[in-house]
Amino acid sequence: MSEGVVPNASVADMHDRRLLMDRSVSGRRAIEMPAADVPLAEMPNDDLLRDADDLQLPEMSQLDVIRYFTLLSRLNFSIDTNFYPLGSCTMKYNPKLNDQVASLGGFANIHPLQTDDSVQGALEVMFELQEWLGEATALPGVGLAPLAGAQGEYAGLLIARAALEMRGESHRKVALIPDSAHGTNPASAAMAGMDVVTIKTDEFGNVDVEDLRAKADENACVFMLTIPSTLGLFEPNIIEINNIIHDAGGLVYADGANLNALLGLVKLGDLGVDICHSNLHKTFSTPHGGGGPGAGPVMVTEELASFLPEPVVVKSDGDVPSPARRERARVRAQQYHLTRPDNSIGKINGFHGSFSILVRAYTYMQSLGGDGLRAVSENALINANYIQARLRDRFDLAVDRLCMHETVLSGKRQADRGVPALSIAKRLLDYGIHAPTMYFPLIVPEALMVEPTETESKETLDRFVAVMQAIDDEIDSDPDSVNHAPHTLPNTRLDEATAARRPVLRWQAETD
Amino acid sequence: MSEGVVPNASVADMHDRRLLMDRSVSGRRAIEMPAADVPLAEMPNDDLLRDADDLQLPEMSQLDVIRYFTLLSRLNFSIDTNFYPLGSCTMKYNPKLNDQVASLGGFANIHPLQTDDSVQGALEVMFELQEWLGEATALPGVGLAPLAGAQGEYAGLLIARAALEMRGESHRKVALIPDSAHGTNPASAAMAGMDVVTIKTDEFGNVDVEDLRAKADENACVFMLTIPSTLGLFEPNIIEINNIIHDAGGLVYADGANLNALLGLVKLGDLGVDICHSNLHKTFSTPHGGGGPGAGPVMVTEELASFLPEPVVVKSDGDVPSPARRERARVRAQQYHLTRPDNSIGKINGFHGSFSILVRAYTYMQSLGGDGLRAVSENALINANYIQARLRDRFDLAVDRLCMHETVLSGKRQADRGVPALSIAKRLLDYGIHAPTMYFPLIVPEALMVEPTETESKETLDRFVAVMQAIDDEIDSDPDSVNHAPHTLPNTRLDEATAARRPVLRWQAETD
Amino acid sequence: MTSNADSPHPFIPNTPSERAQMLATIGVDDFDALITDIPEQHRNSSLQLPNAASELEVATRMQALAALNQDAGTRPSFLGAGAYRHFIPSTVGAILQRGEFVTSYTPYQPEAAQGVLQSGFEFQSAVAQIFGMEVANAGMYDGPTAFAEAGLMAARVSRRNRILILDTADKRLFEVAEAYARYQQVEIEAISRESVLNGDVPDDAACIAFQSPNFLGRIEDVQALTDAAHAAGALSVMHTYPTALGMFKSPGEFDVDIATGEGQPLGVPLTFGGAYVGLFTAKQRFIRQLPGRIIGRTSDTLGRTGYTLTLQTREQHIRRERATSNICTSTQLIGLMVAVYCATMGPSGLRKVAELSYHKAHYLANAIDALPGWNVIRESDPPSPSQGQIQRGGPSPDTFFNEFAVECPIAPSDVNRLLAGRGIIGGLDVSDVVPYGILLCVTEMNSRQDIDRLVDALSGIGNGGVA
Amino acid sequence: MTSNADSPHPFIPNTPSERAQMLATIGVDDFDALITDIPEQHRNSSLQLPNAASELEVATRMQALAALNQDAGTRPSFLGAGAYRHFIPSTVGAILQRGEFVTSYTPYQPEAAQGVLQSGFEFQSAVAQIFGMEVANAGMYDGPTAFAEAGLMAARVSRRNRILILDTADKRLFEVAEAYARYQQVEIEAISRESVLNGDVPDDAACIAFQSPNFLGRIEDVQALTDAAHAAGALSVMHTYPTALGMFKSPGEFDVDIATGEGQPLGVPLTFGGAYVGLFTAKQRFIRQLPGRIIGRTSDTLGRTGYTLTLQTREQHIRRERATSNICTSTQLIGLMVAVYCATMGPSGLRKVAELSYHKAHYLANAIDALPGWNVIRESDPPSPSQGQIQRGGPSPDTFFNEFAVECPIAPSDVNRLLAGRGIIGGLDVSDVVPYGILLCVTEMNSRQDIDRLVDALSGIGNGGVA
Ligand SMILES: Cc1ncc(COP(=O)(O)O)c(C=O)c1O
Ligand SMILES: Cc1ncc(COP(=O)(O)O)c(C=O)c1O
Repeated sequence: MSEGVVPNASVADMHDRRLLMDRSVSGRRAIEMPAADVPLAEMPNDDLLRDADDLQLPEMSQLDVIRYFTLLSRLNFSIDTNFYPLGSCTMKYNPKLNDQVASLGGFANIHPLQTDDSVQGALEVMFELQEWLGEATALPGVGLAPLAGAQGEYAGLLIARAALEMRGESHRKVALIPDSAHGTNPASAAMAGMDVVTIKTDEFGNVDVEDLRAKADENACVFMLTIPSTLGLFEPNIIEINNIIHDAGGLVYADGANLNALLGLVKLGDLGVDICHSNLHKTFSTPHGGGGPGAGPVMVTEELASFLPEPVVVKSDGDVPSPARRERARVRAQQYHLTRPDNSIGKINGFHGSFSILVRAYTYMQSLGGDGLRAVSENALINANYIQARLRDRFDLAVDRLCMHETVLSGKRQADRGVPALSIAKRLLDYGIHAPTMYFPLIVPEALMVEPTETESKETLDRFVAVMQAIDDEIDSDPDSVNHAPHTLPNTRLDEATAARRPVLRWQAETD
Repeated sequence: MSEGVVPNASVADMHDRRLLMDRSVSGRRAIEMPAADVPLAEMPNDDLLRDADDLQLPEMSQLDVIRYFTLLSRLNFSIDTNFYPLGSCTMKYNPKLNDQVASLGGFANIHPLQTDDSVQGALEVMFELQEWLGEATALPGVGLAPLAGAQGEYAGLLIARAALEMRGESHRKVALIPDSAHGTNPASAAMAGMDVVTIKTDEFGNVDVEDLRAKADENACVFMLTIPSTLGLFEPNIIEINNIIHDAGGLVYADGANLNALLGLVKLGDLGVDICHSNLHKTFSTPHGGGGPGAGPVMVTEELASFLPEPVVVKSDGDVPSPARRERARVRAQQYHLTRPDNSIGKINGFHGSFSILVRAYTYMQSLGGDGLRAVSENALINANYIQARLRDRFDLAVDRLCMHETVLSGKRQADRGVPALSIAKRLLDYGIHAPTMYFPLIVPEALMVEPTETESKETLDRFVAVMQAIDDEIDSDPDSVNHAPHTLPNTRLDEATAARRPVLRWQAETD
Repeated sequence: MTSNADSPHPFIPNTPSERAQMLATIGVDDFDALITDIPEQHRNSSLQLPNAASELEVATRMQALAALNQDAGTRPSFLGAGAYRHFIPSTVGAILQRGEFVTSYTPYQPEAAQGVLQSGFEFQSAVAQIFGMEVANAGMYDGPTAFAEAGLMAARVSRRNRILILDTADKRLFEVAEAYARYQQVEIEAISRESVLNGDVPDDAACIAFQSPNFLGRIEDVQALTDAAHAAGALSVMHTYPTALGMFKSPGEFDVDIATGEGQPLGVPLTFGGAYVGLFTAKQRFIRQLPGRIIGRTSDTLGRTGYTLTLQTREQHIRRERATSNICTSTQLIGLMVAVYCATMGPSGLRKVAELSYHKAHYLANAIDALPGWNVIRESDPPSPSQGQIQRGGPSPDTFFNEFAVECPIAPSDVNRLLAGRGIIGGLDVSDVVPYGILLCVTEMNSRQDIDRLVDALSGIGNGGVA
Repeated sequence: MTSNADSPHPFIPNTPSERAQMLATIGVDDFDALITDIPEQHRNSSLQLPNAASELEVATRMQALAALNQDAGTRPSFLGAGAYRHFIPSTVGAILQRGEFVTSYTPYQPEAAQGVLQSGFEFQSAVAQIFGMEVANAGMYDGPTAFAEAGLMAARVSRRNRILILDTADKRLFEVAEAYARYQQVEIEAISRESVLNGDVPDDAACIAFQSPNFLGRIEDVQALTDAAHAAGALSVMHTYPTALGMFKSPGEFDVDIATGEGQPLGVPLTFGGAYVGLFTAKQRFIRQLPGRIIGRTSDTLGRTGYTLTLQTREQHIRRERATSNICTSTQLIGLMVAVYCATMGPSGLRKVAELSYHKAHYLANAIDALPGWNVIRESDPPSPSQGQIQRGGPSPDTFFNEFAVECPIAPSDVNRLLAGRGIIGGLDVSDVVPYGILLCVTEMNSRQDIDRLVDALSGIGNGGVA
């Protein structure tokens, strides 16, 4: 067979997987740049200049660049092509309007260091988003700077430490974290110089209140509560828990990654939470982009607002005439300003946050409004409980309770029949359904964490249920095939052990 | 197996093929429209109003609309994903810049009936494109109105008839058309009320000059010459042929669909052509869109320019101050105007042509410039001849000569071994390569018309050659499999006979 | 600066060394050997065009040209008359960006083109539904060419050769029909509503063809016109504005035989008049006379549903000079926009667009009526017949959808110029049809504020302050 | 108008009857039964937010807000200082629109995410190449956080706790590093170039971290700084502007240990400061200390090449409080833009962008030098050390890439205001660092005409005409 010829390959496999540099042909170009329209300056010292040959980047025609990345895109699952019930990730529809709005020249082409008066539209977006996130959480101090959930956590923990320091309690360094928490919680706590103390989860999936009470002592800085928890459960003792923490002199941090379950149903601030973050790339429907960018605004009580990271947008009272206004009659009166809060924890990134993501979230919130956001959470709950109800005869539940926006199944019965959760997840891929989150939370054996979100229809859920049942049947009829899934994707299972043992992290000239 | 569950299906087959109406759920919506912001008017007479239930359109969520059409898109071959050597179609790279330019608000949102002074940028695009197409063909009268090649032909034939009528020769109604011509040529001639007389092609693929001479009589209106011909050959006797026609009192019409072979190498007007059209969606790289829109500007000699279809853009001499200019100092002096040529054949469509396509072609021509356009044709020729040279040992050539921008192979040897050209074409699809044009031109048995275009790389051509060789081998090893190809696409061969015999042309409520 | 003289263009991958290699394989010494068939005296005549420009330069220039146009997306506009500024949902643009749709060819290989074919089938289904007609084809060049081909088809079907077009139709429709029919042994003639409704239809009439809403925006009495056509043994051919069908009865309900329309209002930007898509619908029994491409449903060798071009024997690539039309490349991608638009809008969305346009247009008309010196033309104005001749049960000639003519106190062209000075794109000058007439159009895109701004501007003109 | 009160929102498919059906399957009477765990007194507290708005209304409002901003895409701008207006080829936007990339999650299921993984591997390859470094990770939040994490990583690698940052670096870099290091038992300190080159490096220094081109645009003597760091047993950490590496030697050539940068100039629009992508590169031997995600090559059970996230045991989802960083969601999609940018520009394109920026910036600097009252700051200005202390073979402190500081005759904020009045976005007011200083940046996007317009505007100011 001639080289590069793969007959009878499936369409997905058809094209070769060579990297750009393997396709590069010296002298080709995908772009032309203009000639200089100014006299050339003297070049710097030769010692400083890079050899022309030193820069080995691909040399491709423009068509081949487009074709390469287009084909790569088709190797991927996505919301636009697949049901994606990935627990804790809130993979819901990302409205196309939001992307279109974010690409408007007036948003895409403004420089972060322009003067406030030249970016009033952008500042209005940020200001209103602050207001709306404050309203949604009843935590009115909002900082939009954090670039993802984990950075929101870190900012929140810096705020907690700074506030306690100001109270003269800088010795408080313990972060109490439930064993079901997401890995970023302890990692962020460690970055904030805290000692992590783990709190147990009881048999009902709740925080073990006695364990908490015992550990919430004079060193407690924060309790980090994911609400609903990563088990998809709302903590019924939340008021009591928060009182315990406050009585111990600590602060309550809520990981709001799962806010999609709560909009319009309850506000975190009302429950005694002091600080939380929200993943706009989850609840507020900004696209996940294959792993970001995200945005993880941090929300705090009025008292803590002065500690927020820089910058915060404020609105000037009334109609302060700006110098610019005097000069150019057509400019709106300057109303919004970027500021540094008095006791700010400082800058946690280069500029003002993931502005393009903030624009999307703000657009999304406008499209839904207050009632729509409540409908989001209602239907997220209904969809998750519907799946749980329909699958409970086949799959064990991590905890046998009504759930919130996601349900954690356990594949114990299936594992006993020789097929671990991993294989069930991989087998789903063959049916065009993305795998649920597996083996998380860590406390559930053979966990399969299913979050359908509100944007999926009943037919999609019904098909998911049917597929899960079919796989459960296959475990009896052909467990081997399930254990070797996926069979229909561009790759079968990948050898992750070798990848880590002998890391190849970039293109290399050697052929393999 | 539960309904809707297809295990082990290939990714391409995975999703179901139900139509929108089969997915529709009463009450769902993909869009919200605003409430009226004006007092409601009295509604018209009930007799006029449509029943709410009468309008059966899909009711879908927005995500499901996006997912449906995204998945459909993935069922298709395209330039962005596949090599597409479809003869006569010039399926080359469509630069992304052109699409982006065409979607600029200043082009996408202008109304065709705005006053000339409010659309000077658009008119400048059209004016310059006229100039440039005139230069590329040495036929300086350019009408941009035709919406595709066939409409360009029709416009050109109306011009021919009008010009001859003005000469008092309205009896001339014969269109002389080579047997290798594209179907639109005779069809357009018939629409223009002409009698089609077919001219033979000789054994070298050239126009049979004696046949032409015999038939070019006092009734000859036009000779329609495709140049290069659909055999991919440049007519070496073109000057003689054109003289024959002119001597007979007729006009020479060149079908310029294959202009991709000639840019900078020769200009049609220099050869004595009176009228031609060009498919911008071929030579000038505007995307084909799965079947249009296109644009088929018509180019004519100076003498014929007054017959062009409406509108033509003219540039006013000097700096005529317009009333608008007096009013609003910032408006540029009005320079360009839409006009109706004196003896215009009239309007052949609603407004001014496929403006969004014209913008793309103009952008394309700027990107290439004069030298670049010549490089286009040079490389189109080299690529086609390279394929021909490499495949000539396996496949017969329609005519054994160097070719221009495409080569017509004949699958005679393969047909003798039991595999018709159709099957070779279908088998190529399994290798991710679009089929060549088959069974055209009609005069070549088992024709496979291969046009690689200049935007494909040598590697791509080499892979095509290797695949063709592999298929030729398969014809010996497994002819049956080739005859049942394709095997890897969303559908195997479709029953076209039944489709035509019992036409189902729209969604119907009955399940099948 | 490094010179790129020897490097290939970004759109052309062959490098000089590859070219040399390939020429060697071909067996020629140089490129010139490939073009010896071209007469020597005309070979290599150079193109007097600008040099190649970089993407940055081209983009900059095109942005500058675009900026020279007064963009109806950023200022109020009241122009309609065949091209309409309607809301385009975000889904349309998102799908339109898919390279698989944009860069594919006409689906002659159905197995490799199910995306184009199935979405085209959706287009046909949606268009047939909206028109209430039995079948739709896969699209025509634009509305006027669809109308022109409908007349020709009526002549083929009826074997008669007079195409009568109601004189209330847009003159563009006449003109295009005339250009299409010029040498086809058929006559295009105008006829008045009065004549048709009085039964003055010649017995060699192939069809009565009319536009409703007509050029001045009014709803024609489709039932009466169709009845009159049928009574004379002619076909009823209707050209419509599909958005209006969101609230007005469809041609199918009136037994119209062939109905056409401009697809642009269904999700396609104005784009200076193109590319658009013509909508073409008819009764099922005429399908073998339809022009253009048609997509049909069928099954594959494994019994699975699939789609394919069908009834191709009508078409030029098979029937050549006896084809039903010469159309080949058509407007598939614009049809896709329409399909996505219809799927997104659904029945309630389309209805709401129609109703919003209707109410807002009436709001403007009422406001203009209240302006001294301005006069919304409501009845007995040329070319409408007098009210007395309208049949019972039919619509009043004053029923309009979202367009109406207004008699101005000064020349309409001056009105438009004054409006332009206030950042408003005015209406169409129709003083050739209605003395001092301007045709104003309102859609859901015109906010009340925009409309009030227009009224305010007109009131200034009405006071005789300017002329 | 039909009311849609009962219809679901476009983003929520469940209809009222489906909801009822699903609640019945769940076995509850109504929705409220699902949320009984929420404390009753706080349940259902309503959201005081505006009502849902239609797409048309939202789009209109957002267009209006966008139009309030002075768009650096439509007027000349001379702002840089960490965010740069470079040319973005059309390929970037075209690929960025692919829903498969935009709407996928972090590739935890590699078999279903080869598109994201392979393109991420391309990103790593291109970044490593540009930096001349052995490895790159899959991207960080932004440049400054990458720099901050580089300092922390240097501390981990060296087991030392003083991160010394050269005082010529942007203060944003200091600030972010300080916020990242606050409770991590490391010290962030500024150090002068003088001290480093004199060997005054404390022996518990984890690294010498510096920015080159530095905040004022000048090229640091990377070799000398790196040698000094190594001499003290510290790491050399460099933060750079990747476009500069199109013409200037890479950190790898100077044996830098960790090099970071802001990825924005490589194909990402300014977007008011985000989302951007941080570039993070290092020597191979440090890979197990890298923060962030890393994509590796491997093979599947059939021996075919594929890609997967690797070295995940460094990460928070496995190592939790002992992770190398808390980063989880990162900036994959922006990394994709960089990957497409690099594939499109290739070596010659990137070099040309650098060279154009260099030549144009020098053209502006020369023109300003000629203006009375204006003074391009060239040497012995704070915080640069005096020329005498520069080592032989190193660059002159006057070598700048495409940014430079200028001493203005009036307050820089007034300069910017006056420029704004002429439709020009001026430079960054750096009067806190350089008295009367403004930092001007020029890229290939500034035409000569734009530059001349700026010079002309400045010359008016220089003449003392305004203040
Ligand atoms: C519960 C929870 N907390 C925190 C995070 C971290 O958010 P991010 O990935 O945006 O940093 C996640 C996201 O994966 C999460 O699911
Ligand atoms: C040789 C030739 N002539 C004419 C045409 C008709 O052009 P269009 O499809 O644009 O109407 C074509 C296109 O298929 C063609 O290949």
